[in-house]
Amino acid sequence: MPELPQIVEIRRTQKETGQHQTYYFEFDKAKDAKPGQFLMVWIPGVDEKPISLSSIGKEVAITVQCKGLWSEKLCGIGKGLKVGVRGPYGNGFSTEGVKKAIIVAGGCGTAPIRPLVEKCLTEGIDTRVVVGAQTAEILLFRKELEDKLGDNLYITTDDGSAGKKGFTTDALKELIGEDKPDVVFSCGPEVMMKAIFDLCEKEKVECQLSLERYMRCGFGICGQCVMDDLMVCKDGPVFNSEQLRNSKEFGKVARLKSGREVDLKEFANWRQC
Amino acid sequence: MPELPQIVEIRRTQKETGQHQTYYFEFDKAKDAKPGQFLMVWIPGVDEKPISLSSIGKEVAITVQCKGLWSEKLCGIGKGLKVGVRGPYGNGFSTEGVKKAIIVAGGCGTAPIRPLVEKCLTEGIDTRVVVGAQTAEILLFRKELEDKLGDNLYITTDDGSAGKKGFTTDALKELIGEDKPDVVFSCGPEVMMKAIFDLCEKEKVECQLSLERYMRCGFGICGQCVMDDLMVCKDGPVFNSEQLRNSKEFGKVARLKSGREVDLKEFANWRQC
Amino acid sequence: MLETEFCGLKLKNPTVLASGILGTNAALLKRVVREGAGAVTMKSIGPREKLGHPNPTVIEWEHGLINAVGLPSPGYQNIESEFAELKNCSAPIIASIYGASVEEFETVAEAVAEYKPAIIEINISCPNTKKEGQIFGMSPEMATDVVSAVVAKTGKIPVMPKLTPQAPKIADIAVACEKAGANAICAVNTLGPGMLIDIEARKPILANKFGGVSGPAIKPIAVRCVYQIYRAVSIPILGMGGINSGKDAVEMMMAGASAVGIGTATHYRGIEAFKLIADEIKQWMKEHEVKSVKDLVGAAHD
Amino acid sequence: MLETEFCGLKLKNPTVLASGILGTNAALLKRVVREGAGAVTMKSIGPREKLGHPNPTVIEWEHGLINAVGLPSPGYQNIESEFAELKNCSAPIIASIYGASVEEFETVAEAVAEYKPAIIEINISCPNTKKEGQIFGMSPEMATDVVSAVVAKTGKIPVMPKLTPQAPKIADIAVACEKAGANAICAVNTLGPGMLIDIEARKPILANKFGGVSGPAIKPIAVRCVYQIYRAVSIPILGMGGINSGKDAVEMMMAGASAVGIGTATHYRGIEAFKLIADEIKQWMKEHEVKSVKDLVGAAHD
Ligand SMILES: Cc1cc2nc3c(=O)[nH]c(=O)nc-3n(C[C@H](O)[C@H](O)[C@H](O)COP(=O)(O)OP(=O)(O)OC[C@H]3O[C@@H](n4cnc5c(N)ncnc54)[C@H](O)[C@@H]3O)c2cc1C
Ligand SMILES: Cc1cc2nc3c(=O)[nH]c(=O)nc-3n(C[C@H](O)[C@H](O)[C@H](O)COP(=O)(O)OP(=O)(O)OC[C@H]3O[C@@H](n4cnc5c(N)ncnc54)[C@H](O)[C@@H]3O)c2cc1C
Ligand SMILES: Cc1cc2nc3c(=O)[nH]c(=O)nc-3n(C[C@H](O)[C@H](O)[C@H](O)COP(=O)(O)O)c2cc1C
Ligand SMILES: Cc1cc2nc3c(=O)[nH]c(=O)nc-3n(C[C@H](O)[C@H](O)[C@H](O)COP(=O)(O)O)c2cc1C
Ligand code: FES
Ligand code: FES
Repeated sequence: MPELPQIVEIRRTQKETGQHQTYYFEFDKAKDAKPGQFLMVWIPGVDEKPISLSSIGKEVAITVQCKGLWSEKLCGIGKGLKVGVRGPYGNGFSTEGVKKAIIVAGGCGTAPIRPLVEKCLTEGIDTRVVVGAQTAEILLFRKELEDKLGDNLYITTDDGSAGKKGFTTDALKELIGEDKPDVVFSCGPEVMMKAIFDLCEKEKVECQLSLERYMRCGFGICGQCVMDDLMVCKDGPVFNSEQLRNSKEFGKVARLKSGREVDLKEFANWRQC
Repeated sequence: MPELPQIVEIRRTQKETGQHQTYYFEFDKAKDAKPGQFLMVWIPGVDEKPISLSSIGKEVAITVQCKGLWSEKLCGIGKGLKVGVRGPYGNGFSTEGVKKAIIVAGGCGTAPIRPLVEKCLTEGIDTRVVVGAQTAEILLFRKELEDKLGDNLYITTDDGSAGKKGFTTDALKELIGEDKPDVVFSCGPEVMMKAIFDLCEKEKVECQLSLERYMRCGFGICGQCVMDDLMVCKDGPVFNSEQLRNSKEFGKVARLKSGREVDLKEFANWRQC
Repeated sequence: MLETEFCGLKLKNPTVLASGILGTNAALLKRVVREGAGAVTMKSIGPREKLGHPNPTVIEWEHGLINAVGLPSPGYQNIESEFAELKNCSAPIIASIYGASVEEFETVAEAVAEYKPAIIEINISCPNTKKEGQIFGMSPEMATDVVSAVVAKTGKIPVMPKLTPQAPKIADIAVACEKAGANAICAVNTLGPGMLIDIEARKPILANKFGGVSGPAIKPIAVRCVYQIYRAVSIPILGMGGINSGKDAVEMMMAGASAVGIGTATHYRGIEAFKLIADEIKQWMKEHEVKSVKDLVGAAHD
Repeated sequence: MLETEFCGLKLKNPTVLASGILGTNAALLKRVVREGAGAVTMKSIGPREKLGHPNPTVIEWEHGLINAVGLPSPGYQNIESEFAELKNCSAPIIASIYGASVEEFETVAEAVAEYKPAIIEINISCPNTKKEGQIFGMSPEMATDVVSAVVAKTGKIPVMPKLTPQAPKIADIAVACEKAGANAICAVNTLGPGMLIDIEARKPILANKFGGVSGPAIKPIAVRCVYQIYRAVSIPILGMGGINSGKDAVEMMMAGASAVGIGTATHYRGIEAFKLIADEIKQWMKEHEVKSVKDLVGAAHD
């Protein structure tokens, strides 16, 4: 039970895009994790970060964008690097009772979507998936998702370099129009989450959206990741429509390391992921 | 596992002699204890003492001589008194492989002998029992032992007021002469233990003797109850012939509260039980 | 049965959320009240915006937590909205403050007093920061300086210094605080600091290396502190450190606490810890025919 | 692989019996050596015969032990026979001494030095006695007084003050000791004092009310102390407090301990704890291709 970091060695890495890499390692505690759950990943001497599981099983994986101190250390060393992991934390996506789903992934948010797609397909859920990125080069898991989903994969890029030009929300709107799903699952930048939420509300479709806040403990005690009266690390990171409907902070404000509330733009700039 | 005292209430008491009383209470941890094991019995605000179990089962009991601060508090209040108990501690007597036994009890030492007699009879062991005391009035469990043992009970008193006049060792010598047992079990003052040991050595009979030292922890860490390189609380209080044979201290010296080694007479005076 | 009074405040039960646990915003504090807390303490507020330490900052080990969150705070300048939202809270709000000098404590106290919290807790006991905290709780003289300065700025709002179990003689500190005008004592903050080393990484786990120890491991130390303080002062004590069950709470009250702080237990037992612990206290009181929690306070003293 | 050196002594492995655990007589100390200890510490010896505190004196709670044995001792006048019997012991013998004044420490040190123990440990850190112990370990000045006085009486025998984790700045105490002539530092003694209250009895459990906390609960505090001392002094450290496994021992060595004391673990793992822990250290070293325990000492420091 104690949540001490367990040191694991990165067994292999997979370059996904010019900016993203996947790191595989064994971590028994996470072998039955739910898609959407995350680990706290400690690089000794550097930092510790919450990172979604991008693959679940005997071997698990995380997929990280190289962009800052911590992730560049990870990129830089890669295979053989020893990191301390604790978790899995958070609630994860719930597929209970779902027969028909649309999954929408944006940027880094595609990481937790990978095992979710896997799960939906295994459970025989009718699954359509939208994956978006700014440009083709940084589209995650394209080949793998194409193989698995065929016609059920819809790609969007901001610049039209792959799939349809435009936002994931445009694609989602069309798909809902064609055939209403039981639920929309999504992970991506919070502005995108907000747009998806608004769309789902309008279309009267339930959604489960994965959000991000700065975290410290990861297990619901320090209060750092608070959104309204919810702890994103423990009550989330996946929230359902009802929770989001009642939220005053979703899509609007978030807290910096100091706990100071700032509007989402400022938070996103600081976060810049 | 933590050895915190558990508060139990004395359910009933039984006056055994003018000096001894038995106290019954429930203490689940001791319900399967071995005869010869003991409890640390704490009277809050008074003291904590090692006391042998004189009855084992759903209800357990201790039998105590009223003689000092602690035991007089116990006598004085009796039923309804709340005491803190921890244990059972120590090794207890071992009846493994025993077919024929002689049990010798002296004074207070009759307390742990009571459940031992019970056990031997239950296991179908051919059991002869010698019980001794200074005088008839302070002979423990006489009626009960007579009922259970009939002709196999041999009583001795120093003054001849009950049974045969003389020491328990005199009776033991006779019984060994009649029919050699596999083992002699005994508990009583250490001078008596020494005499029994010497006799058994001479007669080439194995013995298991229960000894007493001043105790603190009761579970083998503080070193207070040391005899040679043995901890009486954990390695004992029951020792076999081989252990006693190798002992330099048995029957000779013991340690006061300070840890100062004194000869047995001085220890016995201090102890005066 | 569980209703009690602390420092003139009515509490529906003696459980109080400890500072730095979940207390980052008004909404979550109110949720803790809904979950059963008799009162709640906000995360300690500092003299300016402060980021706290880098991660890892909070780690669970076998016998409790160790943390070096490092007193992150938006600063007293940025908390008006939280206080505004807390106005209609059904339980008393304790505001916790810290500083790195007597002047800083004064400044924060004066600003926070404007928002009229039920009590102002003075955190002179954080073991994981260099300049703030613990140092002021280690000597009666420094504690006196901070407490008198704060008392002078807070008007009628009761003031409650929070002490460190690391103090050489905690009862002397408490006495000094009482003399300096404190209306209650909060005891104790996290123990230590302590350190965990990951032997595979060959490094201390916390980025700050040192962190305060809380939870079950520290209960005997916390109980001793409260026991000693109770004999030394006549103001009420908010006792905390390792309380994880109703029985732990009863033990702390018997040592002398008028109310009990709950921190780490919210990890072990969930946010519902307050209701669970309050129910367990009630259950124990019923079984032992104790009519009021007030009858438990100090019961272990001769 | 496990052989090491401490303060000029050869140890077959770095595990050392802590003072006050089983160390009452020569025979039991020798048994501990047979059970695998690299060195053994005798129970602290005082200036006169002392009975210690009444029972209960040692209690196991959920996360360790709490004890108020109260430094019982036959007094230095009554220990000649034990030393005589220890002459042929195959491992180094550490004699621990205490006093209630500088003069008492001097007297005991002088007498004990006659028996030529491998090291004399100066216990200035017992938290469960009024006059003896802890007080001398709380300020650099008092520690200096005791250590210099002892050093002046003990000739070539290395001297090792044993420090309390309760010290406000333990590294300062260690530095003062080093300057006063100490040859090693022992850190730490039991934590606290702490207190356990039995809520049914409504009384502290220990007859002395207050007792020192040992075992798993105190490990993070002990590790922090050793880490801080290691940075401050250049004499070797005997690290102890909550070591229950080979991994704990490795952690303590990485913090800076040259050898590790084992106390409470003899309860959890039996008297064979020494062999078990030494084997576990060896196993870990093999798995991590560490050639000598010396390579572990201080490994967690940058
Ligand atoms: C539940 C959850 C799941 C996540 N999953 C992934 C994932 O699968 N892949 C991925 O690449 N990233 C993920 N992240 C983001 C990740 O935790 C890191 O923030 C990201 O990797 C940046 O780290 P860095 O060292 O590269 O940047 P840094 O140099 O450390 O940070 C860049 C800037 O962002 C700030 N920052 C760092 N971490 C956070 C944070 N968690 N929240 C807010 N601000 C922060 C820093 O203070 C700095 O200003 C997830 C976050 C959460 C909360
Ligand atoms: C394993 C074991 C089993 C025991 N079983 C029983 C039993 O079944 N019935 C029984 O009546 N007694 C038993 N005793 C003895 C018991 O522990 C007490 O010593 C005895 O009851 C006297 O306590 P008191 O308060 O009446 O006397 P006190 O007033 O406390 O003591 C009288 C004198 O004896 C000294 N003393 C007290 N306890 C001890 C001790 N344990 N060893 C040495 N000196 C001591 C005191 O310091 C004092 O000088 C047993 C002891 C041991 C070690
Ligand atoms: C993660 C964490 C953060 C804390 N932050 C603060 C704080 O900001 N101010 C403060 O006075 N105490 C703080 N504390 C100390 C707690 O309020 C409490 O005194 C301590 O944890 C002991 O209680 P517990 O064992 O119930 O947790 C913090 C404790 C933890 C575990
Ligand atoms: C029952 C007991 C008795 C002790 N007696 C002494 C003592 O006489 N002198 C001393 O210096 N330390 C004494 N200590 C402290 C230990 O030597 C050791 O420093 C402490 O217990 C921490 O180590 P541990 O967690 O491995 O037990 C005692 C500890 C216990 C548990
Ligand atoms: S990160 Fe600590 S509560 Fe969520
Ligand atoms: S009483 Fe402590 S070792 Fe036996």
